[in-house]
This record gives sequence, structure tokens and C-alpha cells, in this order.
Amino acid sequence: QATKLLFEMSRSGRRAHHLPPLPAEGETAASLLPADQLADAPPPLPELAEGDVVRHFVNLSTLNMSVDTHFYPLGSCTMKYNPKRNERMASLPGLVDVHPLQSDRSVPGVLQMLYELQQMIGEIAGLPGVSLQPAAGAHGELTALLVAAAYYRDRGEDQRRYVLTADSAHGTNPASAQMAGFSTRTVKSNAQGLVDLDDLKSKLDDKTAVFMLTNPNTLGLFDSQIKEITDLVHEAGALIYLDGANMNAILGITRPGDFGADLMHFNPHKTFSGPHGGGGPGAGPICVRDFLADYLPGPVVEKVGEEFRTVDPAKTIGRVRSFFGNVGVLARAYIYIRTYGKEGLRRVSEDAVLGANYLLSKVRHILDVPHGDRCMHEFVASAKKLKKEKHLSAMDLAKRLLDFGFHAPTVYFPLVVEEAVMVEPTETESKETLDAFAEALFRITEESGDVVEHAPHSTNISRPDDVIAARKPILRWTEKDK
Amino acid sequence: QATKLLFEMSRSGRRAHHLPPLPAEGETAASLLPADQLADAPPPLPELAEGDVVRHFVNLSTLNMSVDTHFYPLGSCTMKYNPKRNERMASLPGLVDVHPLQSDRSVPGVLQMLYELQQMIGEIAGLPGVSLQPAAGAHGELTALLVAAAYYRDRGEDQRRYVLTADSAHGTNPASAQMAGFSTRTVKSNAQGLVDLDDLKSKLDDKTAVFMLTNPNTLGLFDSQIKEITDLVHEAGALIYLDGANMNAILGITRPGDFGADLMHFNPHKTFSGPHGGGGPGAGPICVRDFLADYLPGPVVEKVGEEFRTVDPAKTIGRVRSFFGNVGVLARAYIYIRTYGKEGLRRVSEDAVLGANYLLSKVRHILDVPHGDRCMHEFVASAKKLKKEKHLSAMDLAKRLLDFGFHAPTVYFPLVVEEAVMVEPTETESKETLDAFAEALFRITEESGDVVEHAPHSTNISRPDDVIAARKPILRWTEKDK
Amino acid sequence: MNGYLFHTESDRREMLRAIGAESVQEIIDGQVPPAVQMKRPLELPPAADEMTLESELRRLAASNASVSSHVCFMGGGAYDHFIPAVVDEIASRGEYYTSYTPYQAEVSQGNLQVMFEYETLVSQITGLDVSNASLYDGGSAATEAVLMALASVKKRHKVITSDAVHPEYREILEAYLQNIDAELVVVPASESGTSEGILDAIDEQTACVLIQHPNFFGRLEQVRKIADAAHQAGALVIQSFDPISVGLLKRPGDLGVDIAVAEGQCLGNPLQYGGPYLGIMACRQDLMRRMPGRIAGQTTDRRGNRCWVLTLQTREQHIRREKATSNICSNQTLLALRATVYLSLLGPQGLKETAEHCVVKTNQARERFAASERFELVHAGPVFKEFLVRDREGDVQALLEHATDHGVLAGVPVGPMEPKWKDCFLVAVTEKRTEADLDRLMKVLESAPADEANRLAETV
Amino acid sequence: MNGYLFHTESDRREMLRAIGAESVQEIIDGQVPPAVQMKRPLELPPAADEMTLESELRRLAASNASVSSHVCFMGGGAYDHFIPAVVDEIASRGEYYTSYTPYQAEVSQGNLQVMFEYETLVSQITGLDVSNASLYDGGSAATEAVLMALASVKKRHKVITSDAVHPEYREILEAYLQNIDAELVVVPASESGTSEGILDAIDEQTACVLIQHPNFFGRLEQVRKIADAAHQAGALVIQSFDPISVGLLKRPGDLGVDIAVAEGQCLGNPLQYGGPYLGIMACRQDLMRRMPGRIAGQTTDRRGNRCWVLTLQTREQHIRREKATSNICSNQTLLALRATVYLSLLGPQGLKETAEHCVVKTNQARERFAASERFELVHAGPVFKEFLVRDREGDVQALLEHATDHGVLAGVPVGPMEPKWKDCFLVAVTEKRTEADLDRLMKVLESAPADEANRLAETV
Repeated sequence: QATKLLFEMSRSGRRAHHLPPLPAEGETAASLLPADQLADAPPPLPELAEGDVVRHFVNLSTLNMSVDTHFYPLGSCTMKYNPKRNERMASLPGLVDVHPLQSDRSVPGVLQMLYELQQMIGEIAGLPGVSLQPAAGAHGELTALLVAAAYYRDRGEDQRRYVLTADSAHGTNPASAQMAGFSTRTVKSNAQGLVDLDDLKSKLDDKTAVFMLTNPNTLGLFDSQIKEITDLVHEAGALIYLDGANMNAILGITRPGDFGADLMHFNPHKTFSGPHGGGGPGAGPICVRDFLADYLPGPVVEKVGEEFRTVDPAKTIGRVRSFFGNVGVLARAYIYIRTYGKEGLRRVSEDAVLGANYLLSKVRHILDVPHGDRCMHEFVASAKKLKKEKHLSAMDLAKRLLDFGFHAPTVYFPLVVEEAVMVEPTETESKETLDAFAEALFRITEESGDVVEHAPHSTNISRPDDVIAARKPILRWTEKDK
Repeated sequence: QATKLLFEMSRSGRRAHHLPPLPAEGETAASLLPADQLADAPPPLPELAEGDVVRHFVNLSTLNMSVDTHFYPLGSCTMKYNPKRNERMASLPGLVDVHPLQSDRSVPGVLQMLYELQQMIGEIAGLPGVSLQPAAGAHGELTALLVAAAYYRDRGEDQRRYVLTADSAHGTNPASAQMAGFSTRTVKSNAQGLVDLDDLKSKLDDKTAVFMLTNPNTLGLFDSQIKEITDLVHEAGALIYLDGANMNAILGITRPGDFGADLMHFNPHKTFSGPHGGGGPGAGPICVRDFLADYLPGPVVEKVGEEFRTVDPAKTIGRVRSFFGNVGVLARAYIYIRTYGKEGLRRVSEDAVLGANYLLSKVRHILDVPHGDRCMHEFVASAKKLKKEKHLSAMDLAKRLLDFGFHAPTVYFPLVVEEAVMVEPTETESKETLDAFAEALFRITEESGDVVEHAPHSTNISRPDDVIAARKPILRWTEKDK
Repeated sequence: MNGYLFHTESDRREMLRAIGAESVQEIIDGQVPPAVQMKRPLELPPAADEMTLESELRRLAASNASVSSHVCFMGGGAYDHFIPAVVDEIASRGEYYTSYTPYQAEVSQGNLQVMFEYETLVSQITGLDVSNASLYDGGSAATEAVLMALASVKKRHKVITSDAVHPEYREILEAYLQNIDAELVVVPASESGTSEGILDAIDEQTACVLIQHPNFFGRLEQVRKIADAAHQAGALVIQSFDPISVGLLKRPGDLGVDIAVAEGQCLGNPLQYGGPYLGIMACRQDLMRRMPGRIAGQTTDRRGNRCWVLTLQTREQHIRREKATSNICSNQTLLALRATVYLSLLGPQGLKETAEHCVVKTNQARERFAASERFELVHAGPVFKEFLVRDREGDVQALLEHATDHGVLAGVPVGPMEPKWKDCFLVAVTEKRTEADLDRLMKVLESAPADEANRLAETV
Repeated sequence: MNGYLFHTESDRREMLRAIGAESVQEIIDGQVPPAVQMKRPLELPPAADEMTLESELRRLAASNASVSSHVCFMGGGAYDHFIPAVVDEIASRGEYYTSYTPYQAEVSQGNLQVMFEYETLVSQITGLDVSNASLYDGGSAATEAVLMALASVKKRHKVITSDAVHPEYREILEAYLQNIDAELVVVPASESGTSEGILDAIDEQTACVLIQHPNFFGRLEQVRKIADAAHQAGALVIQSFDPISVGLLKRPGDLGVDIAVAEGQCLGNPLQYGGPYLGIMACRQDLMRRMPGRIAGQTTDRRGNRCWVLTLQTREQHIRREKATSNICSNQTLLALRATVYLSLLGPQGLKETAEHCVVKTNQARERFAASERFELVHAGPVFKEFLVRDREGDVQALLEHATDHGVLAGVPVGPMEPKWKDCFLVAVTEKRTEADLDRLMKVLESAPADEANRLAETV
């Protein structure tokens, strides 16, 4: 049953918000502004009482699955538990109520936190130059590529106009390259799901700027050829960019800087416990080698004696968003890293790997897993056989899982696996939950095709018509819908 | 589908909570305590991870109906909207983190708030002596009766051992009288649902201590004979206690002190916007006439010059709970009263009366309403006819309403109405909601008896077996249930 | 018009039309005799919008010292324990705090299951069979336990307690017993701050004994010994205990106690100047039907699923009216929820470690006071998380005000509760306190000049 | 081990057994070449428990001046507007903040409906047809709008803007345009702080014009005139606007603008030192398929019920990869939710009154500065909620530090962004400010001794 929209609940004259009266004497706002700039009436916003607003949004919230309510094994998204202490600490007035243009001297605590975070993620990356500014992972990719472009321009290597991306890469990689003014070339995966070295070699030349690599890759595999890859790229005079989406697999185990990456981004909303916020906000801090640090966007935080200062790097590319960055998101990452500390972060990755391999050991008896029986923090199964035998798609499987009280895995990604089902359990799910998930998956494969095909059955709505939505887009409520 | 208990999720060795290590040197806790006092092991609490705990309690919460999610017309409970600003302001560290035994000088803000609240509710009651100490309405009743007892003892009228209560009164009235050492006598209601004056007269004598009156009464009627009643009681030398459960009907319209009450309690969790907290905490501040103020429990707040002090009244009965009172609940009442202010509180009651009468005007075409076609803030219908004609009880009706997305009204209370259905819509529901509720009620009376009898159909569980629960009580989980 | 009203003027007109009334005033006039109607508006402050009121409340809140702004060593029945963020997050969900007593079980399984889990946890920390779903606070719970015992042990009217029981709890007991047939005997504590005297006071008229362990002075009582003596005399034993203490100490049920009560504030509930708090009560199986307050129990629904309901309601005032076990008809669900979440997070190991922190740090503090020139420990022997200190300079109130002015809530003055302890104060040390906090406490207290203290005292 | 892990040692053993591995290290060794594995632990601080870390964070937070501890007159793109408690209450529900992008519409109707409502509200405040579900922030949204215009208007590469547009927004634009085929022209503002110069700069090479109204100096631009000129020349017009301002001022769509962008922080989002914020973007219908970011749309499910889905995904990088409209694949749902709740609460009347408060109070502040000896207003003419002030003593940084030390965040120094304004600062006045705040502002600023200011400046 569909829920009423705010606009359909509106009733002329209802109010929830009140301000103190302005002084009766004195000029009115309208008299202080030019008449031709004034609107005839304020925008036609809905008119509601406070109780309406609260009930509406509380009830709406319960139509979402979330980490707080369900297992959410969405591959590549690292839907781990979002600690409540992060929310509480990051909401302290001295952090949350700080204006972005306050002087350095008036925000020593904020700057100390940000400085320490720079140090910490630089250490985790093995790459000392850090900018906390990018607002999301894709934004971090773009920013790093702008840094690479500035670096080449500075070195007079403007001919390096190509960015290589893997065919298994996130779609943001080629899109970011495009936005940064590069052209892209795709590097194939081999049968093992790793980089095809011959294909890579064939695409490397003195026009290559950057190879954008995801490692562990989107199949959940760490590329065992990593040294060869990075050596080849560096020999060609190009840089390695690491898409940090899968950092949850390798914290304290191996560092991008150690295995040859020159630039990378983190997804603190994934690796450092989010939260994801229904799609955002995230953040996309980047780490780079020392010779690239001067090109980072500003401001960054420096420590001078006991004081912290914001400064712009010497050859900065400028800025990629207003103000410092997504400080609220970064604060949560800071609290998370401090909570696990040096002892704990490696254990996070170990348990993420353990959980994924355990689930894989069960799932591979239920679905094909084309790329081996071991993985890092996630794995990609294929519903190919189900399609052939029962005419059920990965999508059908995903929808039916909802009925069992599980969020669906990522499906149809990466593109290199047919009917892909990409499962990332994270380290914050119990063995019991993983068992129950595998059990559900098994039961679904045994169910009648009809039941699965029409799933989900227990959710608020059944499957929506995406085609009509895109063909005849209705993107807002209008008065005539009332 | 039943939900797992915490204890069933426990796994030996799992942990959510950590403290910093104690210094390695120095004495251990065990060595500092006598061996014979030490337990062999800590209590067998469940062992859980933080993510488990959060998901468990978040999911459990969604099994409740609440004011934030549903219309909750529970008669006599005043389930009005619970303002979010109350929660935020009452949670300011300077209010919520104050130790109860701090010196007066260290809590001027708290004392100012409590003093002003005393003044404000004294004004609303028309009774100047105020104690904020009682923890709930029933606790206020008991406290007021202890005050009355002390007053009579002081006057040498120890023979006044009887408390009169109306047959339509809340069960707490006679129970409180009993606890305060009084015996109770019941005063009948007349055909109009008001106090039967003849019966009252026949029970008044020099052994009468207090007449406990609910006005407006539990039928939602203001007793038009109020002056006669109070005059009769006062002439007999007894006191009038007003059960303030229904104060939401008369704020600023009439005051208990003005219509003859000598003592009363407020239910701030009802009248002053709660919240109800799933059954508590509430508070039960009492207001009394000046000649009773010296007997109130201490401490109360006094203003001396510009300073606020806690003092014990001269002839205090002592205290009825530890510390000052339910300050957190009182703070919300304070914020609520300040929000509406002098202009608004009367409007609250007017809209509560308007809403109830509007709903009554619709419901009386659906169900019998034995006591007239007008009411104050609530009314009591009867499912008697439904019982006779379709063998459906008030309980069946209540259960079926749940399927329509409405919390049930209070049923089988007051006892003076057969198959009672007691509806209190409050002032914070829209006309649209009241219309939808009446519509649901109508549809249910038209439905097949079978559907109604087996309701609810859409809730997490169907009707529980209350009889077995009471006959073979299982009041806790035990290891063997695992 | 500030506030939360819904009806627009046109709504009001439509509704009045349906009712058949000209105005709300007409409806009211039909109900409330004009003679008793108010002729003037209420004398209250004007309506305040959210922004303005919040700014005022922020100023008002900021004027108070608090355990957020100050380092807290105050106890005396309410303690500054750490509250994990999860507790606040859960308790701030509207489905919990804006629901009511679960009369309709089908749409209240959340609250009912929490109540059942709470009851189980209380059983686990008390070692007793049956818990209710909570009472108002620790003080009134102690009195309710005494009333329960008086009702259970027929024809006995004597209640024995000790002055090592929280003075406020004893005040409540006195107020409640004032008008009913009961005699209260308060035995003085020994030199060492414990209640052996109770053993001699127990006689054949004794209905029950109320002890506190760890007691008001933080000292440990010989509960088992007292319980044995009481049982021998046919009396019941009630223990007020500290829920944190059972992380290390034997539980009331393990000591032979019949009814255990406690202040549950320490289990994840904020101090808020005294309330709302959480009254914990548990008892032996055979006292179950005398238990006051709400109780949730397990049953099955019509489909055979396990579920929970309010049960044993025949004890209650809705049905029994003047014959009810008690007049209590609410419970502190929201605070019980907080305690449930708190104990779920701590688990056995967390509770034990919290208790260990209290004991070790309290001992560290005791050693510092013992070593000080100005102060002395009133009682020798082990304590749990607080202890009584004597100020040889004598003016405790001024001393503590001095400390407050220097950022430390140094302790609870016990003089106002018991004049004989007027030169003493209680110091409580929870797991939250650090070495640096202890340094600060001693520095601030020792820096309070005796004469300045006296001067301050005169002006206060 | 602090943290949130689940597996007990026995869990780990069982899981390894099922996997058929001896240890996790064995699994890792099979994946990660030992040569690139770390040989040492990460150099990070030790693990910190919640209690200890919170106490540290509280100290750290308390060391910052903030709009909670100080009276705030800072603006410059981020404003201290009042945030109703309802906004926080809703946004702190786990179902919102711990869910992800609504890929599975059936279990994401909450977020999807909020996105659809948000898009509708953005249409309502912009007067434009189509809104996306939000972008990163106001600054990057302005740049995304320029990229969108460049892609829409074929074969034109010139982008015209004015230095009355937020300097940081212009910096972003420069950084993004650096590597692509585009020319950026920045027209200086007139003496009166407005951008008439744009009219002369528009030519047949112009792809788009980016203006801000009210502009960086709080001044009102002649948007309609500029839009007409741009359209005549075949260029698109982008307006960065203040969502509060449209409570009184004409909306971008009413002024003929093609794409409107805004910083949505002012709509119920906290300042938090700059982010996360909310990038608002809306456009005319015909630009819809060029729009970057997520978009939710209405459709029906198989049962025929109205519902919501992510739509127009063929624009996106998952499918189009290097041919995508933009690389953005997240949106700021949580902040869009806050804006949605905020606008629902305010309604038309609340938004209007908020705008009125800003205008009236800003004017009161302007009058005070105008009357002051030390300060002068840089621009004459009407402003919305901020204005530029010149300190005749000249050392703005020291002046503002002095104010901060006295509890007032008096304004934004613009010198660091634009050296030509080094003796100036922006003063913003929201509805939160009171008469008493204005008194305090002037008192604190006028009490800053010029020489002390200079001295301070040297040491900072």
C-alpha cells in the first residue's frame, strides 16, 4: 500500500514552525527590498502540523532495510555495523557546531583531529600525502586524477592523456578519468579474474598517465601479479591509482604504498564504518606519494610546534569543493580508527576475510563461484546455472532473499561475471547470520520458480516497473496529482 | 513469527563493552574484598556483540504501535503528540547530568525551572501548594492522601478514616486510599453518568476524610453538580481530591481550586505531553490548598530574593521517594507549558474538546453512546448492541481496529458502561485522521463476524492466551528454554 | 499560535457544523457550569517559540554544575557511571518512548519482550526467581518490599532496619508506615559502619528485616548471617543492593535474601537531579503474587507462536481496586529498557570489570584520604564504591562548595541527612574516574583554606 | 580487543574448519604475495575504549569555539540557522542513516519516497521542473551545472561568471575546467557589488553564465536581465541561490534561469566545519537527461501500487562508464532528508518569516555599522542576509580574533579569499540573532583597540 506524500497531507493554514514576532515598529522586510525582486507569494510548500511531519517520516523510515535492522551483504559496499558511539561523539557541539571559516586558532581541536586522521590514513595507505577534501569515493578518484594531470603538466608530460581501467572496475573509474580530461582504455581480465598482463602491456606506452586498479579487485581477489603490474606501469612512466573501495580486506595486512600504488582514495563510509546515510554523505580522502603531495587540493592541516594550521600545498590544483571537506564523516572515521587502534584494524580485515571465506565455503555448494574457492573480503557467485535450469535470474534470487529478511547482494556487477551475485558479509555479522543466509539461498534454489519469480512477497511493494519510470519520468509531485 | 530473546543469541566469549585495563601493579579488586563475599562468577548475563544488541532492539521497537507511528485513541491516557523539542531541551547536559545531591548553589538553573513549574501548575490548578515529588499519578494520589491524613491527625480528627470513591473512578483511587491507611466507600453514578448526590449524601459523615473525584469524569463528562458536590463534602468537614487524569479537557477553562477541589494530582505525561515511555516514567505532582501546603513532602523549591532553595515544608509528611522527583519528566512538562504559554493552553483543551465531540458526532451513528451526544475531551461508547446482534465484543472491535492501523481505544473501562469503548482523540490529530478512524469503525461493524473475531490479522502475533499466561506464569527465560 | 495543534479555522468550522454547535464555547457551556469557569486567562508566561525557548533553556542548563562540566565523586544512591551510546540510541526511538503500557499485546510485542528480557536480567543479577517490570525508584521499591513482606507474614508488624540503610529510603518507609499498623525499628550501625545490631533486634514479632549491602557507607554487611537469623525467627529479609556490585559480590539470592530491591539508575540511566529512576525488585517464587507493579509473562498466540503479555493482573488495581497488592499501575519501561540494553552490552565480563574498576579506584581514593593530614576515613574495612570521610576542619558544606567552584563535585555531605555525621561526606568512585581525577580531587580539597571555608559557609 | 567483532575463538575454529584452512593467515598468504605483506603492525595509537575515547573527544570538542559557545555572525556560504529538534530526531533513525543507496526499491521505499519528496520541494523552491536527489555541496554543484551546460550547448567553450560569486565556488570551477576544453571569464563586480559587467561579456562563444543571487556580498543581482541577454546569445544561465531567500525573493525559475544550484546547509544541516553539506540542483525539463547525480522517480509496482525507484540510470557511470553524464554515484540522502523535514516543518509561511527575520535583522546590523565610527559599509543598496564591512583600522584578522576571544564569531574575513578585500569582512545575520546579540557584536568590535589588534596580529 503506497504511502501518502507530504503534499497530499497539506492543509492550507496548518503550521508546525513559529518564530518570535519581529518588532512592530521598524521597517518590514518587504520595504527593505526592491519591489521587482519580491515574489508574489512564498513557494507552494506543503502546510503541515508537527505531529504529521513526525509520523510521516517515522513511518517512512520503517520501509527501509538498513544495517541496523537487517543483514546487508551488498558486495563492494562494506555494509558493516555503524557504531553508535561514532554518532554520539561526532555530534558533540564543539565539533558539529563549528563554522567552516573560523580561524585556525579558534578550532584547535578540530584541526588536531583532522591532522591525526591525515597521519593515520597515510600510515594505513603507506602513502604520506593526504587530502581529506573529496566528498565521496568517485570525487576522490577525480581529485587524484586532477593531481596526476597537474603533475604531468608540471613535468612537461602533457602527452600522457590515457587512463587505463580494468574491465572489472567500478564504472566511476572511466567516468572520473573522462571528467579529468583523460581518455580511457580498458584492460581485460584473464580467466582467473586478474589483470591480463599481456593486454596491460599492449596498452602501456608513453601516452599512459594512470592505471586505475582495484585491488583486491571487484571479484574479491587480491591480484597476485601486483608487483609485475606496478613495475610494468612504473617502467612506462605512468602512475598507479588504487581504487580503495576494497580496503576493508587488507587493513594492516598490506599497504597500497607498499605494493606500488602512487595514489588512492579511501571510502570512510565503507572501510571506516560509515554510516552510508541512505546513499550519502560519504567522503573520499586521497593519499599520494610524497612527490605528488604538493599538488593536492587545499587546505590540508599542518602541525607547527604544538599548533595546527590549515595551508594550501605549494602547487595545489586548487579545490574540488567548498570549505575543508566532509568533516562530520571524517570524524566518524577518526573515532572508528581510534577504537580499533593498532591492535585492532588488522583483526577487522582478518575477520572480514574469514567471514567471506566461510560464507563462500557454503555458497559454492549452492551457486557457481567461477573464480576459485578462496577470496578476500567478498566473492562473486553466478546464477548462470539457475538461469539455464529454472529460468531464474540473479535479480529473481535477489528479490526472493528480501522475503527471507536479508538485503540482496549486489547483482550484475562486476560485468565480467554472468548473472553476478556479489556477496560481502563484512566482519560484523555472526556465524549464525551467515549460516542463515546460506540456508535461505539454498532454500530459494529449491523453491518453485513461480514463487521466486514473483518475489518479493512480504515487502511493502512488489517489483516496480523501472522501464516506465525511465521512459515517462515522473520526477516530482504536481498539484494535478492531488 | 516470534523474535529471539537476547539470551538465545548469547555466545560464550562475545563482547560489546570494554574498559581500559586497570594498572597491572597494585591490588586486584578480589584481593580488596573479603573472600566470603565474592561470587564464584559474575551473573550469567547474555554475551553479545554490539551489532547484535542494536539490531535486536531496533527491530523489537518496530513491533510497537506508538504515538510517533499511529493514532492512539486510548481513553483516559491522553496520547497526544510528544514534542521532539522537549526531548532535545530536557537532554541538555546541564539538566540531564546533574547529581541529585548537589548543593542548591550549584544548580540554580534546575531550581529556577522547578520553582517556575511549581508556580505554573499551581496557577493551572488554582491550588497554590505544590509538591513535584510523586513519581506517577497513583503515587500522587497516595501522597495527597498521606497529606490529608497528616492534616487530620494534626487537627485531632483521627476518626476520619473513610475515603469515598466514585464507581466510575480509576482503580488506583481505592487502592491508594487503602495504602494510605484509609477504608473506602464507593459512591454510585446516576443515570447521566454523574455523581449520584443522594448516594453521596448518605455516605458523608464525620468519619469521611476525602472524596476522590474525577472531573471531567471517566465518561468524559464534566459533573454539572460540581458546586453541590463540593459544598456537601466541605460541609461534612471532609476534603475533595481531584484525580487530574482528565485535566487535558479544562486547561484555562476551569480550575480544580475554583470548583472546590482541595488536593489534586497532575499527570504531566498525559496533560503536558509525556512521553509515556512504554508505561513510564511519568510523574504525579500534586497541588493543594494553602492550609495543606505545610504537610507536603519535601523538598520543595522556594525563592528567596533572587536565589532558589530546596526546603522541607514545616509539618512535612516526609518523603515518598528518593531525591527530588522525576525531574526529567517535569522538565518536559515545563517546556510544554512554556511553549503554549498563557495564550495556548486553553486552546489545547478547546481543540481536545472539539476533536472528541467531532468524533463523537460520527461514532454515535455507529455505536451506542449511552451518556449523551456531547462530551469533554473523551467519550465512552458501548459495543453492547454488537454483542447482542453479532456476538462481537468490545475486545473484538479493539483488535480489529489494529488491522486498520489504529491503536485500540480503552475497553471495559469505566466499569459502569457495558462493553465500554473509551475514545480520547486528543488535540493533536487531524480531522482527516478522525474521519478515517470513524470510517474504520463503521466498516468493522459491517464486516463478517468471523473476520472481526479472529482479528488482528496483520500484526506480528495473533491474540495471545492470557489465561495460560496467568495460570502457569513464565516470567523469565531460563537456560532450559535455550 | 505556537504549539502542535492541527485544526485550521476551516477545519474548526466544519467540525462544529458536524457536531451541530456554534462554537466550542457552546459545548463547554453545556458541560461546565459558567459559575466555575475562569473569567480571566491563566497567569503564565507568554507562548515561546522553539528557537527562543531553546536558547533560554541552554542558558538555564549552562548555569548548573553537572557531571559533564565537573569531575564527580558524588554517590549516595545515584552514581556517575558511564552510559554507552547504544543505550541512548535505542531509548530515543519513538516506538519505545511514545508508546504506552502494552494493553494491546499484538501491537506491543516490542515493549513486552523488553519487559520479559528485563525481568530475566533482573533474575540473573539478583539470583532470585521473579522480577517485576520495574518500580519508581530504589527508595520506594524498598518500601514496597516492606509492604509486601508485611502482607505476606501475617500478624507481625515489626520492621527492622539499620541506620546504615540510605537515610532517604528510611524516610520513605516512615512516611508510608505512618498511617498503617506497623512498627519501625532502626538499629544503629556499629563503629565499623555495619549492621550486626540487627541480629539482636530480630524477634518473634518481626515481619521483615531491611538491609542495604553494600550499605550507605559503602561497607559490606553480613547478609547471610542476618538472613539466617531472620528466617529462623520467621521473618523475611529484604536487601537493597547495588546492581554493579554483583559483578563481584554474591547476589541477594545467593545470600538467602527473600526480596531484593535496588536503584537501577546505575544501569545506564542519567542522573537528572534525581529522576526518573528505576526501582528494581525481585523475589522468591512463593512471593510472586504479592509483587507490586506490572509483570510481563510468556504465552502463545492463537497460531501457537511464543509471545508476551502483561500477566498476573488480578493483583492489580484495575480489577481488585481497594484489594489490590499496591496502587502502582505504571512501570518505568523506558528506564528498564535502558537497563536492559546496558546489561546486554556489558555482559558478565563487562559487569565484572566495571565492579573491579569501582573497587580498585575507590581503594586508591581511600588510600589518598588516609594519607592526608586534613581528612580521615570514618570506617576501617573493605568498601565497594564509596566511603565516608571526616574533614577535621569540620565545615563540610563550605569545603564541598569550594571544590565545586574548582570543578570537582567532591562528595555527598551526609550532615543534612544525619546530623551526627555533620563533619563527614561520602566519596564515590566509579569506573569513569581516572588517576588524574583523583589527583585533582585531592588537590582541590586540600587547597580549601579552613577559614575561607568558614567565611563562605556564613554567606551561604 | 575493543571494537565490534563477533567471532569468538571457537567460532573462528569452526569457520576455518568449514573453509578447510588452518588459519586466516593461510587464506591471506594464498592471496597476497608475502613480499607485499606488512612486516610490522600499523603505527597507530593503541585501541581506545568508548569511555576513554569519549572523554578525550569531549576535551577536544570543548577546545573549539563554536556557534553553541559563541554568538555567530559568520556566513560566506554557511549559516547559523535554527534547526528544529524534529530534524535531528528523524535523521537519527537507524533505518535512514544506516541504509544505502536504494538499489532494491522494494526495501527502500522510505528513502526513495524521501528523495521524491525532496525533489518536489526543490522544484517548489526553485520554480524549475526537475531536481536531482542532491549533490555534494553548493560549490561543486555550481561546477556540475557548468559542466552540464557545456555538454548541452554544443561547440561553445566560454563560461562567464563574476567575482561576486563565492570565491571558493570559482576555485572549484577553475580546478575542474583546468584539463578540459573550456575558457573561464571572471567579470569584476561593480562599485555597488553587483555583476552588471556580465551583460557586456556575453557573446556568441558563451556556453553559460554563472551568477549568484543574492551574491557573495549579500547583494541582489539583476538576474532576469542577465538571463534574457544570455538566452538571446544562445547561452544558458545558472544561478546559485540561497534557499532561504526564496521565502521573499523571486525563484530562479521565475527569473528565467535554466539551472539553479544552491548550498542546502541552511536547510536544517549543521555547520560541522564545512561538511557534509547538501548540493541542490534543479533545471528545466529539456536538460533533464544531462543532469548529474541520482534521481528518484514515480512508477507502479506489479500490483499497480504507486511507488518510487531510482530512475534515468542510463545517464550513470554503472552503465555508461566513460560516457556517463558525470562520475557522481552517491547523493547526500541523509542531508536531503534533513532538508525535506526542515521544509516540511517550515511550510510557505515559515520560510517567508525566516527570510523576513534575516532581512530585517541584517538591516538592523547594517544600520549599526553605518552609524559606527570605526566601520563602514562597503556597498550601498539592499542585501538579503549578509553584507561587507570595512574596518578603517584595517587589521581584520586581529579584530575578529579579539571578538572570538570575547565570545563572538563576528564575521568572515574575505582577505584570505580575495586580497583586494583584506580590510573587509562579511557579517551575516540569521533569524537566530537577537537585539542583545547585535548589542554584543558592536560592543565587542568597538572595544577592540587598534594597537592591541596589531600586536595580536603579529603573534598569530
